[in-house]
Amino acid sequence: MITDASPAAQPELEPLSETSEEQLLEIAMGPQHPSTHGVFRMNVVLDGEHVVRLKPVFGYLHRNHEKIAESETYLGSMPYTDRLDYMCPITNNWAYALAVEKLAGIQVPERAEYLRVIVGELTRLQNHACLIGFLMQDMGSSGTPLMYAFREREKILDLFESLTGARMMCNYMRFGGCRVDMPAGWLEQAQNVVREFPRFLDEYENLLVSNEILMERTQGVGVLSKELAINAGMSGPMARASGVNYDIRKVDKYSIYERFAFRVPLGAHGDVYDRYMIRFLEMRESLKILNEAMRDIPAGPIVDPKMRIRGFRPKPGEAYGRIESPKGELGFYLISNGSLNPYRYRVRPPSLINLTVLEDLCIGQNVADVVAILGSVDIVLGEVDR
Amino acid sequence: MVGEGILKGLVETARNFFGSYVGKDRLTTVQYPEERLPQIEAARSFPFLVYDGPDWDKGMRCVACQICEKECPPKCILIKKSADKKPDAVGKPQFYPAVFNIDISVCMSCQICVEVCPFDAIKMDVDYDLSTDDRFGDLLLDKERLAKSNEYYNAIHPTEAAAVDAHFAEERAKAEAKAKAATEAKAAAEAKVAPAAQEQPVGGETQ
Amino acid sequence: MTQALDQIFVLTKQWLLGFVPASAQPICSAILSVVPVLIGFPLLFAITTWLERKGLGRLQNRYGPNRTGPYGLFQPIADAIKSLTKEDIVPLTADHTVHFLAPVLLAAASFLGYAVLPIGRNMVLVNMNAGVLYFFAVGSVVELAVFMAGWSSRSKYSLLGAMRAIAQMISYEVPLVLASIVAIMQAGSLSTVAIVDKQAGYTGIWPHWFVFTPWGVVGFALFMIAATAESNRSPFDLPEGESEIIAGYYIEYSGFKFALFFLGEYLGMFATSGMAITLFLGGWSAPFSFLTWIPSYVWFFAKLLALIAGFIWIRGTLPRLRMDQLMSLAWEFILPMALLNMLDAGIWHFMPAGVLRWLVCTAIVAVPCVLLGQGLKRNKKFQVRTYQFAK
Amino acid sequence: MTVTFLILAVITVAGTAAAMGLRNAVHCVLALTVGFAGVAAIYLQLDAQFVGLTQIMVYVGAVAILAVFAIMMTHTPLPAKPPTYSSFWLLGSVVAAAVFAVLAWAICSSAASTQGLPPEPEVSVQQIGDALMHQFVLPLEIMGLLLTAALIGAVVIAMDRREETK
Repeated sequence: MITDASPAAQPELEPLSETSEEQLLEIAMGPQHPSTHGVFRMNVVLDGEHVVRLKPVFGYLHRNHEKIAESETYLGSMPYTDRLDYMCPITNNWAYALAVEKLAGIQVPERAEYLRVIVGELTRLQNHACLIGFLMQDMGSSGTPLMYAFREREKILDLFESLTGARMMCNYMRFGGCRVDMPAGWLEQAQNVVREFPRFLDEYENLLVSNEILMERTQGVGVLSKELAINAGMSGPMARASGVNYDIRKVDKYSIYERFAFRVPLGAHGDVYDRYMIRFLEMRESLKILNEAMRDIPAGPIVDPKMRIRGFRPKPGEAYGRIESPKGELGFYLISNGSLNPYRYRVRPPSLINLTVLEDLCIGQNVADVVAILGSVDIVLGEVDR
Repeated sequence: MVGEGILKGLVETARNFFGSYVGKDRLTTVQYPEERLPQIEAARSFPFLVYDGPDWDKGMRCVACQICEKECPPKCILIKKSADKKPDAVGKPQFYPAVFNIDISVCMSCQICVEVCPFDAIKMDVDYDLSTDDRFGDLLLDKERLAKSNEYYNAIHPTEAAAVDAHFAEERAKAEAKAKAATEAKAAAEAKVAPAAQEQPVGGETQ
Repeated sequence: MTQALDQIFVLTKQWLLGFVPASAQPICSAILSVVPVLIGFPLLFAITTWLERKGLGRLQNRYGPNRTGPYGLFQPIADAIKSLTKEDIVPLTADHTVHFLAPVLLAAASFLGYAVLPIGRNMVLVNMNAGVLYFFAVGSVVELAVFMAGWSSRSKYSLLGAMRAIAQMISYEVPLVLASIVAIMQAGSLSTVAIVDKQAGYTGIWPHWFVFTPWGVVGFALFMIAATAESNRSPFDLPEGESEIIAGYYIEYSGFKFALFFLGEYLGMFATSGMAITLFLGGWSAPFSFLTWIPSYVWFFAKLLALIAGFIWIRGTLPRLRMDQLMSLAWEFILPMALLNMLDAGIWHFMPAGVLRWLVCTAIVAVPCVLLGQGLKRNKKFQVRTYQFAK
Repeated sequence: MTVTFLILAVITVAGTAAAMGLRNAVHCVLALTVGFAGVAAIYLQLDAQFVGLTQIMVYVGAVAILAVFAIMMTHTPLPAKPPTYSSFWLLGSVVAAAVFAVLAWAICSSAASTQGLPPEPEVSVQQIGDALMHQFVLPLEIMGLLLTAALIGAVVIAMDRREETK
């Protein structure tokens, strides 16, 4: 059950302390705060250092993405999707392309599917690596793991740049395929990065996994029960850390994911430690997918030859395309009325839905834990506020 | 034993500390103004207009069709079509943009204008160290500042530019062949029926 | 020659004093002793900020500052200019007097501890009978300055930070003092000079430092943990935990007052490190008997820099503890170990020298340390987990 | 009466007077701390190092912090505009005068002021330690036991409350 911040819900929180209302301290964490991952605010009511109530306030980064998309052409929204979850633009492109392909019934050539899987999993690698770094940063380890993560992310961003022309705002997918093919030597370069990546993961694990301070800080903190995870619509690593076996790559078998042998790690406790360990394990699985995909990639066209770039009008209808983005279920819901612009355009952002349980996770915890819990949810405000 | 994990972490950071002095793979920072990464061919920053030949105004490939203006997602392009026609690089009379402005404070470098242009007239630049102290004037690029030569385009995007040039050469050859055929046909027609020659269309203009 | 080099500062001071009349000599002597400390340690602070930024940079695979001067060496100067020219913002609702006095008191109190630190042979400002006691007494003044800063800013974050800081400093003062008691017991004096003198001898080439005994190494480790907490260094930097309460008690300070806080903090760190050196690492004495020709003050600063490097290394590696964990570490682990360590030092004192003494004393501290650690770990129920995969 | 003593005495008296006169509770505590520090400095000036340093440690380091902690925890709002003088000022000054008279009489009739000062004994920390460990070992141990009991009692009470709140 998600507790709302209405007055009716407060009496059951009262037993935490004997102190009266006046003894409580209300602080606003954010929108200017170093560890809210963007312009996000939490109105936290504290008893001593324990959280009694927490009210997330967002919308500071609202850019009217969905409404703008309704006045753009279908293709015109593609570069805007880059800016939703700016840590992983390519998976955003992918989810949107998938939705439009469903709407218009477009087939994607084999080679393009492989390319999509490769860049998608590379995105997952860099997102998870950075997330763990940010989490440690929030716990005060002066940025060392974050810098190691950035060092590796840089190599992946270099790959993105030489493939798509931009490091972050890739704008790579097109309806029915991808925009450009790999340049010469790109595949070897990517294989190199993937080959080197496990070394970094070992380094990362040495630094973090068995660290006593880290275990003490994260184990048993911010526990999300399996029931709450299901009821609140959690997805991605957040749900899997609570033991919910829900990975859209397995559930929907979208694209060509059924061809690859990869496993889905599940947590048993649903605490912050599980959430970040699940991401470690997922990176290892992503590497397996990448290795297989790079070995098997066929030659061929990269985009459906029937697709025209201008004047694209899908037939009237609706479609919901979703993928397993690094943060969870990223879905685009589109209604077409046969014109150049979508009639309705809606994003299901994983960060926003995963953020809804924040108060449940934080109540009774310490201020320091709030920061760690928020970090483990993995939010990007570009996606939360849209 | 307590402290084992902490010691492991300390060893790891120490390895990185010394590793950053010996190996380039750990210390990946590029000292930017002194060192630069090699230019990536696919890179893109802001759009520019390609012209052929020595004169930027004469050789502009843009024919003011206004497709990019329509397709641009953030609507940062402003084009005003000319009233008259001017011969382009090939010598064909074409419309040309009387005004072509791009507000690069609005442009988001998405490259859609490049993809939709049927005349290969607008391309992406790779110049990234841009800055100005004029917030309004300098960020609004006009036709003159947007114009870059085809040689420049060839230098920054060699593979792509070669394909475009080949395509143009093919087109031009086709046009010339057609023109030749037309003149020959005309000559033949003239030889046959001299009075009818005035009604013949001029070769190459039929496109 | 080496003798002269070792005593060069003492001799210079005496030579300079010869120029002033006898009646003015005490005051001139005091000035001549104090001024070098007032200049030297802030200079060390400047070097340390550079070292820390460079060192942390390398730990994190970065270059660190390298734009100001060769190897970024002028970075502290640039920082100083920046903090001096920045606007000094005082919140409207702040208690202006107290807000102003807090950084001044903090910086002043941080300097007081240096009075009893023997920096070299015959180089101590005051050879006080109760030197160690004095050191801890003036150390407690810092808490008051921290409270003043936190309270006068009228900011909720700074109040939280001040509360954390005071709770932490009080909790760790006890283990800090208890950990240092072993050295005092062994030396039989509270005077820092006497403690260093006690450690000055050599067996073969090895020095008689207290750290080379079972109780000494435990005492040193406990002292360093407590000192890290006392000086608010990572992983005990909760009072300023920048990712949680942003900067804690000095969140509302800017410009030069902020720099004063920084200075005070680093001076506190140097002072406690200096005390650790005095108590356990033989003060200014050389680590091997054949190295005694190097001047004593060089050794003191070498040891100080080594400890600072350790602080930087730890800062670059470890995440921060939480308040309750910090407290439980102090009261459940460090305090019992410190008490046990005192017992151990007593036993060491009364047992005849030999292998047996070593074995017994090592066992007395090592076994409970492991058991206590394991017990706490089991009690807290944290472990490295294994994970299942969905079929 | 040396100049140093005079300065210290002025600081001490001014500090304690300010502690009584100031309206803001925190300012009072800070002023009182100045008084404590002044007293400690007087002790040190009299070469009583142990007492002086203990005064700093206990009063400046602990008592003052305890007081500010108490103020911070209760965080009472500042009184809007308190009256400058209490309405019982007459009664108050009578009581103060009486206390002063009694103290003055006691000091004037004490042995120290009638017979002049005895020669200052040289007391080092070592001697204090020896005295505590030999002559006064039983009182010391009893005190220690009492304080330990108090400490354990405080811990038990605190732990009990935490159990309840859980």
